[in-house]
Amino acid sequence: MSAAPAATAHALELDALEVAYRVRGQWRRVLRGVSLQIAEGESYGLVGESGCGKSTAAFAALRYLPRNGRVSSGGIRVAGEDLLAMSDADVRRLRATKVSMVYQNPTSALNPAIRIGEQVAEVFTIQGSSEDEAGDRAREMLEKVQISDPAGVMRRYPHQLSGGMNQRVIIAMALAKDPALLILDEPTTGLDATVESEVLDLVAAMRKEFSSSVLFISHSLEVIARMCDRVGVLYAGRVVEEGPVGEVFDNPRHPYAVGLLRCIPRGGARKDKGRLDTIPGFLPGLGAELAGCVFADRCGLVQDICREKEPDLLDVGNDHTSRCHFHEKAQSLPRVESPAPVKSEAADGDGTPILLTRNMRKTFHQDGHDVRAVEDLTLELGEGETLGLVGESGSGKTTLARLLLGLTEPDEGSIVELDGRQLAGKISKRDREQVRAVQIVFQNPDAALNRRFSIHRIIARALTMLVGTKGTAMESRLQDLAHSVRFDVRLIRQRPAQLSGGLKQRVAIARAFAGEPRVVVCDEPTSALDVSVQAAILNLLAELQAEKGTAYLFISHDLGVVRYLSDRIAVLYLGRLMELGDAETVFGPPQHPYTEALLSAVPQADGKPRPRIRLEGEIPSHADPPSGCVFHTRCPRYIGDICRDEEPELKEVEPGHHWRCHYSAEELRELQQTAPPQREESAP
Amino acid sequence: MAGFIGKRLVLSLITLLLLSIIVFVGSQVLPGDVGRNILGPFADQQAVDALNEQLGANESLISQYLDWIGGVLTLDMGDSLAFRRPVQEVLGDALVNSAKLALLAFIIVVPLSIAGGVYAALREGSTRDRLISLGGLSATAVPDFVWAVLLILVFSLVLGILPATATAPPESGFFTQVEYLILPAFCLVFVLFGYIARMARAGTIEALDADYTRTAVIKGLPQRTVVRRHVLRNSLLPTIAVIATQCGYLIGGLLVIETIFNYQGIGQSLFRAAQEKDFPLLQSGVMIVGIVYLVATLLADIAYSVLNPRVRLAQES
Amino acid sequence: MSTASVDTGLPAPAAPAGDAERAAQRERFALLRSSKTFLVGAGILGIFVICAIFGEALAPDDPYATNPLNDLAAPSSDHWFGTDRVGRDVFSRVIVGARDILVVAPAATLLGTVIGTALGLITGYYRGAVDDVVSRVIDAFLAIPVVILGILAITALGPSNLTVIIVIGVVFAPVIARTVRAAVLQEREMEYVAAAQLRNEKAPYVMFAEILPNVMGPVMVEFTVRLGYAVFTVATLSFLGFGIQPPAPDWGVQVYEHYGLISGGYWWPVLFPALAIGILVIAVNMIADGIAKAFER
Amino acid sequence: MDETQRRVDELRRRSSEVENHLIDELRAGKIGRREFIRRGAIAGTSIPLLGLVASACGVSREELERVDPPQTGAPQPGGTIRAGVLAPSGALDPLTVTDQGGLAVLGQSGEYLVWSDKELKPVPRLAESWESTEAGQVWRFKIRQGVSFHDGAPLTPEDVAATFNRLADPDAGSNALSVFGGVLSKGNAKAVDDTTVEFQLDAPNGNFPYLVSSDNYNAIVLPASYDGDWEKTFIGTGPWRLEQFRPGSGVSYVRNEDYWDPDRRTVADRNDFRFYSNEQAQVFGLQGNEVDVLLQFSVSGGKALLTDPDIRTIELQASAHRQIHLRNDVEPFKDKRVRQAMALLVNRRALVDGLLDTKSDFGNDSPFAPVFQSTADIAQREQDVRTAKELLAAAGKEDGFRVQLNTWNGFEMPDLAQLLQQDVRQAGITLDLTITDAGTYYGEATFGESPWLDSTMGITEYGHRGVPNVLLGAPLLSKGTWNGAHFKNERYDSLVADYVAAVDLDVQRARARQIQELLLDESPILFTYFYYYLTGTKNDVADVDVTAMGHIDLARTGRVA
Repeated sequence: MSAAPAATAHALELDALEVAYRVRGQWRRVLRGVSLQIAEGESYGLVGESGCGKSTAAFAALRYLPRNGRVSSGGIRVAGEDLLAMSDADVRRLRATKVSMVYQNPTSALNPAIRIGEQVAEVFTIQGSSEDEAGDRAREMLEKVQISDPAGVMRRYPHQLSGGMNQRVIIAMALAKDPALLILDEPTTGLDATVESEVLDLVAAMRKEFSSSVLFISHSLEVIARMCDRVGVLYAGRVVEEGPVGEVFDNPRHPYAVGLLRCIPRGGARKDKGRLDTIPGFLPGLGAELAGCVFADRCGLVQDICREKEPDLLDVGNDHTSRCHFHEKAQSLPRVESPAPVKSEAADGDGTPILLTRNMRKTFHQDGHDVRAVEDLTLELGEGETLGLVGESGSGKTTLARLLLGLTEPDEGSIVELDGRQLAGKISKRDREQVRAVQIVFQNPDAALNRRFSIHRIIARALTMLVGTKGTAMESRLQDLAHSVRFDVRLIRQRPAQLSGGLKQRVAIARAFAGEPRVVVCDEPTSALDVSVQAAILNLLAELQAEKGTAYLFISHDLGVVRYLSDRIAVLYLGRLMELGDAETVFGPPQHPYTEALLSAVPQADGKPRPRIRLEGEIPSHADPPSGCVFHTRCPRYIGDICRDEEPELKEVEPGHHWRCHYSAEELRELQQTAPPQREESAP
Repeated sequence: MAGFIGKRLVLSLITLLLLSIIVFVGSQVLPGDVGRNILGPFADQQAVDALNEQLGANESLISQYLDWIGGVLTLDMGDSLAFRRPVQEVLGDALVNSAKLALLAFIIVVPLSIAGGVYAALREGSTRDRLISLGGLSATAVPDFVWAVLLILVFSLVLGILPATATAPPESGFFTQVEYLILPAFCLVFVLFGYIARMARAGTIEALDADYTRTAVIKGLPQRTVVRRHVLRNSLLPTIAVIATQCGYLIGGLLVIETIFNYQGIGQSLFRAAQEKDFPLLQSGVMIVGIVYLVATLLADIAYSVLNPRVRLAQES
Repeated sequence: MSTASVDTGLPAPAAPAGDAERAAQRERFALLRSSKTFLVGAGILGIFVICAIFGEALAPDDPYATNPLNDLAAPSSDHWFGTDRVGRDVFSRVIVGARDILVVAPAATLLGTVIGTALGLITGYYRGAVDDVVSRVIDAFLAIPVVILGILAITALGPSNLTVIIVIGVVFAPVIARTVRAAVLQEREMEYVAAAQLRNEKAPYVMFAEILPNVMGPVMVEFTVRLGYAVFTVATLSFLGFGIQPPAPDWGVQVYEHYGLISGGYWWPVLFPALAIGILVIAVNMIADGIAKAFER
Repeated sequence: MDETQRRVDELRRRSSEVENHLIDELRAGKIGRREFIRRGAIAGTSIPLLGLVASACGVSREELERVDPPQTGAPQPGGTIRAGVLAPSGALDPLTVTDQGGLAVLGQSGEYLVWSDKELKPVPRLAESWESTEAGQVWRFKIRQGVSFHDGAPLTPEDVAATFNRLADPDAGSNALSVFGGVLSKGNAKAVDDTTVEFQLDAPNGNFPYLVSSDNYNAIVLPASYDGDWEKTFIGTGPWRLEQFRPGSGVSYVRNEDYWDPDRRTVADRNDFRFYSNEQAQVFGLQGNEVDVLLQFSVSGGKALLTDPDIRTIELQASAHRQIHLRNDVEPFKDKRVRQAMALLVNRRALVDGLLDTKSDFGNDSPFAPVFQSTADIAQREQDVRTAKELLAAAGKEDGFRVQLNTWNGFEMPDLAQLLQQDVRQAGITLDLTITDAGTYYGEATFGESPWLDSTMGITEYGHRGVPNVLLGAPLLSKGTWNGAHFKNERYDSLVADYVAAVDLDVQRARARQIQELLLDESPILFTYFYYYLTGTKNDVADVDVTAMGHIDLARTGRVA
């Protein structure tokens, strides 16, 4: 048995931890001498982009590396015990009592063939309690994590619950053993903004009650800012900066941290106020050989010493360290992008809509039920304008996009017009001109580009089909397109698998623009990308719009991103348009109660608290939407029977600002500036 | 669940109808006619025509097919032209024989191959894993008649401990019948083992790599419990479907084994019916094999949805 | 069409990613060369291929020359594997016998794979009515015992190697179609298919130019597995007297002609061809296993 | 010896000149004892008397059958005899049975008027005696009294008449139609009194007793009231009664306690027939001690039995053979020199001694097998490659030709085809083999729709027959229905007609010589060998009586102690 744990032992201590993976016969370094301590009750955030090794650190702390991974050197002490020296039985005991984990995608982390109750009770049976005792304690635990009907949930299977509900179950399981260390690996990445904030609130509340220390892993600075006391910034398997959260975010002392903070569209940043800054280059491949400072290749302040000598973790005052020779000059990192705002052509367009829909409706027939995905939607999109489309998942955003593109056929009576001419419901019935005019950029570039084709062939094919050019004329257009999306022509012969996420999305954008489209639908184009690459793509979209006058229908669940790019914003709920107006008017009061709740869920990078509005209950199903105003079952500003009985019209409450609510603009402005919303009684 | 089964039944009926049409069209190709095949080539043409007339083999094949379909609907599959006995009787005995052999092979191979597959998956990459999957796969591909010849050579002729043919003397007890069926059953075991083991192994590996297994391990459960409670339930699902597809082979596809071991199964009845152009017997025989195959796949799908709640509840909601 | 200056925002690519693809390729072949099962399998198959090509030259005697007076002679110095029932040298016949099976089995598997892949693509891509109808026909073919299908076809087309190839090809097509369909159903959901539709690409182009390359993985695995089965089926049809025609020294025919004699102690005319079938099949599987392992990771 | 001499003289006085002629031939050693008894019996003389006369002339009985290893003990009564046969191809119905499994089963519970034994001599069974008048146009059979069917009903001449009228009825679809066609028409069998049945033939036929004997295996005597569903009852008058019929797998019998012939009442209590789907399976069955007797096995299928110490083989000289037809009306076989060359290229010694392990007689390219007594002795044709090449050169085919050979995959025929292929290669002739299943080879069995009758060169299987009449007719006559060689030769047709009509042996033999010489010259069909009928039994089983026709009489069979 290892030495008795010291009284004030750290929950987790990593000491110069080196981890490597064996890929096709060679060992690749993933963690390069990571050291960190998490004191008892402390919440430590580990932030970094994909491939920097943060999940590896988490699993190393549980000694659960995949078969081809190994700890090359360094020490791991969990709750005072030396993890690496332990026997398998001891590791199992540790996992059963001391350490637990919450995973990224909750639904797949639960066994599809076993009921929820059984899986939660299992945590208790391991610690020796009897079957029914475990059952009771499981129900208690589920109540603790604010699950309204624990007995009902226990009988159900994971696929019958929403992502948010499953994550609560996993948190219940994790906290059931009252662990010394709770590890959360990107717990809310896959969830909607509203659900995300609920889960984060739950974790914060639980921490107080269970006094476990927390290792919180995320790629999102806002989430870390909100949840953690101290933070470590990881890049290419090495901690480059560490310190108290406020310190690190307000006074970043490493170029990478500085660059990261500049990439995030926060605090109301907008394209016409100033371009987002980016970090040049790519994230290094898994286990790449990096001499000297790991960030040297992409750092604006790099000097010879950086490439020769690996900087140590230097102390920069009040418990804040940075691994940079020139940490004091970090914040003067030169901008990569010129801060000049992107002047948009939209302003001087003559305002005639190039694309409009009138009472667009779409009903799906599943297992005999009629599911109304989109209901009576009327929208217009002006020349060179960006219309942001927001709403929780399942609100019908993507269906609307597929309807406009002709990938899904709308119901009878739906009208879609392009430049005044009726657009056929099915893509195959549209002529080449109409096909060229409306294109799309998908969310996941890996799936959107045929992985067997070279980049050249992908773009060339789009040019041939949409524009009909061939031979040298096509080649030169291809070169121009590549330049316009800042894609290095020398890589034109590569296949998608060999390119980074950002580069692939640039190819997808080039393909969309091959036919000089009038409208491009962007369906969450940046949510699959890393933060630093995200900014570059947003800037690119903005520049292309400015240059070519293309209108965007921009779909995203990240309101910061939407705010940065959109001129006007439409808010969707259960397939209906709830609010439509200019970006700034929608983002400020008065707002439709649903929009108000949506915005309150968005954490601010600067960590300033904002009155949180929690939406009760689950999103109702499209199959049988609630009567009257569809939002009345969850609306924090529920007036009374009128909301339940009468569906409000989408009316223009202010010039250019419409919403679907019984309140008038003045009433809501006054309400929203004073009284925080609270619900007298829950809807029937 | 009922809707799901109902839909599958209708689809199966359509497949059966297609099956009967394919066999009907196919059998046009066979030379000669029943009368000629019974009386042989040297019989007088007059006698052949008279016999054909008697047996009703002279009617146009379209009307024969319609009669047959009419009969099937009233569960009377007509008489075998060659044996002049109701088809049910001729096929009944053959089906019982085939079922006995198939059952014995089934009881031996299913547990063996699933255990083998799971064992190999748990030691993925080790020599034992390669041995089982490679050995199984090779055994599957070696023709069943090669296994039959080798087994007879060793166990019946050299060692003399097992009979060389499969039909036990009449009225022999259960164990004697099993003793006679051991050799042919093992030919089937060799052929089926690799096929099922490979699927069980793939299913288990997939389940082992799944997130829920990781959750179970990090909960601190010992490996045995993780495998028993979390992995097996999900890994055996694909195996069930594979086992079902083999039922068709187990019942109708054993002509070679039946020939070598002189065993009167469905395979031989169909083979002789095709050669003698005994239309009702051939058609009904293929139908029975078709029904066995479709019922097996239907049962597999039902079992799959019962064991896999996501599929089961999707139907009910 | 001038754009903002190109060079500023553009980082020099760290390492030309192009040769990463070639590096991965080299690594895979290195792995292949190092896997024992693959090498042993390839070695055995190599020997059989040489026998198939130079059969007559390698064989000590003429595999067709009969000598009934010296029939069923036990293995001896001048007849390593003894003689068969009409006095032919079994060793020569086993060597030359490799040719038929090594021509018919791969050809049949190829035919089955081509038809099956086309069927799988069509049923997977179109779904709806087309899928239902074609899938039902496929089910019907799967339900018919292979041997009955074989008899009907061979009686119609007459017994020849070509007929055997067509029969096995047709019998394999439904099985392969089912696997390919499953892969296509998944691939069809990927956005590049929607992107292609948004370029007004015609269905055949989407199926064969866009989706097919992405399902080549399952197709190749199915091909190697089916190849093993093809040897099985060719030998079975020969065994039933429907496959490759005498006097061709096909192994299946040899086993068929002599298996009745083993009870008289004449084991050699059966054992050697039977072992040859078994060894060839195992070799094919070892190669398939090696390839699967190397291309897995 | 004087006693026998006296009996012989007495016999001479009573016998017709035909019978006297036979006795002279026997004395002169021109015919064997067996043939003397057979021909005498046909003329109506009683068998025991003929036996005495023959032994008087000093000719032994055993030359036709060879049993090795020879039998040791005598059979003990009781127990069960298990016999293995190839499964009958269809329903077991006396009218339609054609295959061997079927006829063996018929012969257990059914009985014939006359039993044609292994030496092809007609032994009276249900018919005590018979005689013919008007030179063979009318035949009267005296029906044995005191015989009853298994269901107790007595056997009457009406039953016999009804049986044969049923067989001769074209609408009954009976296989016997090909035997009675042109011989006996429906209705011409009448019961003239309560012990005699009279047959009015369409044309005189010296061999009619054979046509109602066990050689015509469909001719088992059935009750007049027989309604067609024989499998339910296996009704007959035979020594065995049906115990249980297991369709598709076998049938078992018990002793018929009130059988009319005391010394053929069965030795064993039970007899169990077991059906095998193919030759290999029945060989394994006999060696695996599942059965005691195998009705018949071919050398190609049963080689293992020949060398098995505890299995005894009974060899019967027979007339079963393979006909290799060369279509005379199509190139390259239009020219008879080419046909003769083909005949000369075949290595018959390799076939008889190698392929058939000496269990066969040589064929001399004519239906006259050595077993037939009317066969004339003619020099046996041997392989002569040099002459064959000269003939081919003379016919302008010196560098050979290519021809397709069709046959089906039964018994040793594929081997024969491959051996022929090698033999003719010496003269540059290439044979392409097309070996299919029987159904495909025979097709519709009519000209134009049957590879058997249309192919340029084909091998066809012909079963054993007591007399060569059928073999001379259908395959070779100008309008023969089985004439695959398309051989049209008037002289041959007239010679055959004379042969069939001839009752006297010398006349038959003279015609036979002319026919044999003609066929040797024309060589339309190659007859390479006449293989023996082989039966296999366990050593501990004795007195199994088989005939080359495929009948098996297990009445006296039993286990040796």
